[in-house]
Amino acid sequence: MVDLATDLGRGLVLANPVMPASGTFAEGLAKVVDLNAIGALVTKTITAELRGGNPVPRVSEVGNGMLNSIGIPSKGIDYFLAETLPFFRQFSSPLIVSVSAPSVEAFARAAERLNADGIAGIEANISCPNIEEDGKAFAMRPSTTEQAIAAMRRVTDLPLWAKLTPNTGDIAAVARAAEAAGADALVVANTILAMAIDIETMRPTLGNVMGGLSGPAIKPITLRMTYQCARAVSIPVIGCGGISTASDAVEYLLAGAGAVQVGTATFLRPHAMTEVIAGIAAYCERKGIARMADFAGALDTGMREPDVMEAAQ
Amino acid sequence: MVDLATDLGRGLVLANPVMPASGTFAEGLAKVVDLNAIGALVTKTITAELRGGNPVPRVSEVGNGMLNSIGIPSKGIDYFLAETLPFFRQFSSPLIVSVSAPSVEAFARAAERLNADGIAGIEANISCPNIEEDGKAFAMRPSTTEQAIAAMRRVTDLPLWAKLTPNTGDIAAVARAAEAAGADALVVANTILAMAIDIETMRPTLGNVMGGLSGPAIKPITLRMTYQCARAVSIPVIGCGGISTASDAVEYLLAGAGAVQVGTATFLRPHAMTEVIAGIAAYCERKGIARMADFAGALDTGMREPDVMEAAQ
Amino acid sequence: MRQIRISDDRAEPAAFAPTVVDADARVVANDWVNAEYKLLVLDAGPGAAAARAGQFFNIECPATGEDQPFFRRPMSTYAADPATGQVEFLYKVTGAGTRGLATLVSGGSVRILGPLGVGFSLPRGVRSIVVLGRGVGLATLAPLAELARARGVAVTAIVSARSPEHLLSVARFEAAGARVEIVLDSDGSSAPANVEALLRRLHAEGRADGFYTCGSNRLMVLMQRLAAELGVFGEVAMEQQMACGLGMCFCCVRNFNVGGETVAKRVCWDGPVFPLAEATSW
Amino acid sequence: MRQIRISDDRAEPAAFAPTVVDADARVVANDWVNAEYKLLVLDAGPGAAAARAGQFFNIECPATGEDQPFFRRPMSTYAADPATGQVEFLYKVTGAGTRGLATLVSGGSVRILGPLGVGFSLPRGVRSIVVLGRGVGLATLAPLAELARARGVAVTAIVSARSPEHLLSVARFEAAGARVEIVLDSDGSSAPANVEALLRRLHAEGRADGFYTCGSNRLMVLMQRLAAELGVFGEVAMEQQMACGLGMCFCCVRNFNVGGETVAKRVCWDGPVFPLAEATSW
Ligand SMILES: Cc1cc2nc3c(=O)[nH]c(=O)nc-3n(C[C@H](O)[C@H](O)[C@H](O)COP(=O)(O)OP(=O)(O)OC[C@H]3O[C@@H](n4cnc5c(N)ncnc54)[C@H](O)[C@@H]3O)c2cc1C
Ligand SMILES: Cc1cc2nc3c(=O)[nH]c(=O)nc-3n(C[C@H](O)[C@H](O)[C@H](O)COP(=O)(O)OP(=O)(O)OC[C@H]3O[C@@H](n4cnc5c(N)ncnc54)[C@H](O)[C@@H]3O)c2cc1C
Ligand SMILES: Cc1cc2nc3c(=O)[nH]c(=O)nc-3n(C[C@H](O)[C@H](O)[C@H](O)COP(=O)(O)O)c2cc1C
Ligand SMILES: Cc1cc2nc3c(=O)[nH]c(=O)nc-3n(C[C@H](O)[C@H](O)[C@H](O)COP(=O)(O)O)c2cc1C
Ligand code: FES
Ligand code: FES
Repeated sequence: MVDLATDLGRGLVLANPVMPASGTFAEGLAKVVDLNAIGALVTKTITAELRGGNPVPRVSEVGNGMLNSIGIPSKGIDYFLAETLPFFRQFSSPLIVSVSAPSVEAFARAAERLNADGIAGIEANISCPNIEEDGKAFAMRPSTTEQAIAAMRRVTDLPLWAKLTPNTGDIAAVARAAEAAGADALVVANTILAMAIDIETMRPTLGNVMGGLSGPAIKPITLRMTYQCARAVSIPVIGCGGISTASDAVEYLLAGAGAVQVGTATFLRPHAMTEVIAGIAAYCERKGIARMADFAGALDTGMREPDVMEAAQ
Repeated sequence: MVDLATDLGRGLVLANPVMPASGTFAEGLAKVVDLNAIGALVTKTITAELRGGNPVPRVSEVGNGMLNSIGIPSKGIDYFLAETLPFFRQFSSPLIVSVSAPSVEAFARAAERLNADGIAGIEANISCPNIEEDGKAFAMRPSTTEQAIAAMRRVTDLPLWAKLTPNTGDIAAVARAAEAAGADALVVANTILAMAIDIETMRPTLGNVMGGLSGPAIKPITLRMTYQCARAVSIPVIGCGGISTASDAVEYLLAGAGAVQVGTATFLRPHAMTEVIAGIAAYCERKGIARMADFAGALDTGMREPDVMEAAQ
Repeated sequence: MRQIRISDDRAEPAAFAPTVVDADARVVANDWVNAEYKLLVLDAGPGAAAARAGQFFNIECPATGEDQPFFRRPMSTYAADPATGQVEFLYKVTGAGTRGLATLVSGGSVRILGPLGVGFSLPRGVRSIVVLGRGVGLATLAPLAELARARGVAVTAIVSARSPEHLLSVARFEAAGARVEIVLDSDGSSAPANVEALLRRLHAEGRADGFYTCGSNRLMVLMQRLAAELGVFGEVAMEQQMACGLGMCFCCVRNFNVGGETVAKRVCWDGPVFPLAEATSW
Repeated sequence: MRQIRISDDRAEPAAFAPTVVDADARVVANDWVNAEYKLLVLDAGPGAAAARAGQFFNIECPATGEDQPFFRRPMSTYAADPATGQVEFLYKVTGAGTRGLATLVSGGSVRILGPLGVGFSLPRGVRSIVVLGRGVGLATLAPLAELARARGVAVTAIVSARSPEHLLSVARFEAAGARVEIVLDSDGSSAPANVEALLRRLHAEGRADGFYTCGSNRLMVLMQRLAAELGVFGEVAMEQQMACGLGMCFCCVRNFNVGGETVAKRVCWDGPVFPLAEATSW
């Protein structure tokens, strides 16, 4: 029997390394899938205040992936604590609450309010605009990442994860900043800013013009970022981006991830997460991997240090 | 009859807006395709000095795209001028020489040497490492982009294009820096740093561990960057990334590109460029677009300013 | 530090019983019913066949050489029989997804998810209803006629179409005991004024204490106005582009007018059937 | 400012005549020849059928539900007849690309690019050759036997295989007038020492003034050593992963030993046939 338990720091040990990506999971999945079988449950990002979302169309299909500009519609933390949290307390899987805010201060206030029973951890969605820094997303720069995470760290003892954005030039530097600020784990990564145009109507396919690309198309990019971050920090990295199958998940585990998040794939196959769990177990059996820790160092890069400079001509 | 001629600045007017992406085109294509029908010819990046490439495997397939870590094997500028240039002078299409160098100084020296008959323009591949800046690619930052382009501008009157990298957090800022330094046009963009792992062998699929992602998978990302750059500068932007069909090319033209480069698609369908040219003409006929300039402003973004911040969670 | 529960801790894992089926269904038939529409009959099992009128399924559409539909496509339940386990869908072959669906052959299989969403209601006081639809909207309304019959509620089906060749589901409504009124673009009878007169007449004759519609904004607006004026109960089945179909992605929102306030609701989760009074024009 | 030519300026556009064909070829047959190999016969036209021994084609492999081969796959010309316009390929069904190829049915079509690369040479002084191959390498060597026959050069084909069931192309070599020597793993006759003895004997008998090989590193190394020792002309057909097949992408490089210096060459452009003396072990 393979032991899939994974230690994500600060006492949070998941029974298996698979969980939903924020914004691709909600109460509805409980009608289809046994949520107790999932490593952890991660909510859609919430904000302290009430927020609407973006104009429709909010999604569109592109080759091997999707664009979304859902935005972060939120009914606020009060609503979350009163209505959503009790629903998820039915399940034994730890609940991670994804939270976002427009300023460092507001991030800290939000984190403080999530010190509630039934919340096992906080995922800071810092890929959102920082109104104090000209609207640039916190996670685009090490400095603003550090500020947001440090402010949250001061007010919570819960496991605190920083979810990074791929829309940055040096994700390893951002990862190190999040670690230095006290993050317990990193989630790598959010969606990649993209767009598509309908050449018949001559309009962008999204109401918001641009949106985030997710799904299989981004996997090689977010896998690379996971690898870079895992080498840059010593806290666990949770890989995310284009994972549809157990094989995809294993690539991330070999790249150094301690766990993975499945997003878009759940829209296409609601059982994607349970299939990935079963498939990882089968792979481990076949390869003689007895426990998650055995993935560390299993990747054979052929003695060579990768030549990053040459890589992307 | 649609007039596909496109003005790329400094007197360089192409008969049509389609050309190969650097590194995906060489003499061999002349055996299959009428090169006189292509808007311009762009060489594989050359360097002043002799260089080897990266270890094999140098390419691998991923869903809807490819990874490459060819590197920049080069026989040097002398060889190029003596052997390669005469070959391309057979053709009427203007020849653009892609060039790279490890320092600002070296970029200028290389540009100077390309003031040769039969060379219609220079494409500066600034997605390469700057040895003076810790190996970070020039195009990752506005400052180093500006230095490299300005140094080349001082020594050449040829049309000078800056080819940007998508591996940066703020491509519009880099685009403005290239414009300020005197670039006549921008090429947006190079490949996206990525990786893949063979879970059976537990090795990266590329000998170099990481490589550049190209092909249809990246189109939504590079299209978005083209749109951002076209809004940020007033020099022409040449769109590049995942263009396989005329429809893809038209998306770029609607996003604000004045021309496009076709890369990976030529490996799969050697006639991709000529098919794209014919398809753009057919689209223009159908939509009543009489000349390339009519594409400007044709995109209908629905009056809304795009909310970039919200776009990518 | 807080106590953290992990999955293994649970005392007694109750057997999990899904209420929405995610399964491969066998294709019984997939034939053209006219030049544009196909009828897909699936052997989907009792769970799926428990779908109620107005509920829908999210269907994985096969990729073909030309088309690579990435999302599933939502399709209204055109028929569902718990006795046989069969579920039917009536669809118009339009784009990538439905072109893919059209390639299914009997004996093959297709991945379906459902039943999903909130279906039609037939409140106790409603004794005779009018269903008004056009095109694909009729696929959604047809099962309502059967539900009404089973509850002893009289049905008038106003079936709108471009021309007689484009008529859909007439036999289906007749078999369900509905009185069918046909209105056509080709002879002008589908004009709003005409449909309005028809609805007023039905109401005057006591044959319309429930209004149901789907598939046309113009007809929805008309019915909404009349329902408000005449004090008739009403529901509308809405469409919006969907990805998950399960209330998770928030892509399928529409604005509704709830007591004067504009509220965004998810069509897949809060609907697809909504109170007629709440709908806003699309 | 320099004068810049644009495409419209050219004086008299000479009609363009491609020397490499990029076209849809009609599938004549695609049948299994044993449990692992299929033979693909295409109606490819005279340009393609002008392929010489050792040249190859880059073939677009159909995507299937399971496999989405992104690159084309290079395949040696197994036969090419300018008279009929037919071209044949012998391939082993292994991975995504060849599984896709295996789905082609006669009457269908497939996109091919070729002939590509540099084929085998038969220098004037060479009067009798030995071709030594295994598995898929035999597909590459078979046309050489026919070329040799046409030039009046005698051929001995040493065909290596795991066991008698795995033997390939024996009849083909015999039909081309070659003397066939079979060596097998199953009876130990394919052991290097045995093959070496056989080659030495053929050379001693004056039946080996040209050595040609493909498909096995072990056999290449052996032939290379003997060719050097015995002063025999030799060529080897190499494989390397390819994308463009046209010398454009530089992915297919291998190192060669050119006069003591290590030189990287593109297998698709400088080869796939190289001087045996230059090959380095892979
Ligand atoms: C609740 C619900 C029930 C439906 N029931 C039926 C039905 O019974 N029969 C039927 O033919 N169609 C039905 N539709 C529409 C159906 O889901 C398809 O969207 C439509 O058939 C066109 O899809 P396509 O893939 O062929 O077109 P494409 O052009 O490939 O569609 C592109 C995208 O737009 C979306 N889209 C296109 N048209 C619509 C639409 N009218 N509504 C929502 N999204 C759309 C698609 O889902 C897809 O995401 C229903 C839609 C909803 C929301
Ligand atoms: C010049 C040349 C001629 C060839 N002729 C033949 C032939 O006549 N018959 C035949 O069966 N095969 C031949 N091959 C190998 C063939 O191109 C395929 O690569 C091989 O059949 C496996 O492909 P696949 O798609 O089934 O496997 P996959 O596992 O899907 O291949 C994955 C990738 O690895 C590459 N690859 C795998 N094996 C090889 C190999 N041996 N050589 C080069 N690249 C490889 C593939 O091209 C592809 O890019 C030839 C290769 C070359 C370079
Ligand atoms: C519809 C949609 C909504 C999303 N909403 C959020 C969100 O609210 N917060 C967040 O951190 N990420 C959000 N994401 C990003 C995902 O969590 C994930 O990082 C991304 O989709 C990449 O993973 P995937 O390729 O598996 O989908 C969203 C993604 C999608 C597709
Ligand atoms: C095999 C390969 C080699 C490349 N070599 C170069 C190069 O030498 N210089 C350069 O500027 N870009 C190079 N590129 C990047 C392409 O020019 C292009 O920017 C990129 O592939 C995206 O376009 P595509 O998706 O159409 O291929 C290379 C790309 C590939 C696939
Ligand atoms: S389709 Fe995902 S929330 Fe409605
Ligand atoms: S396959 Fe592209 S250079 Fe050989």
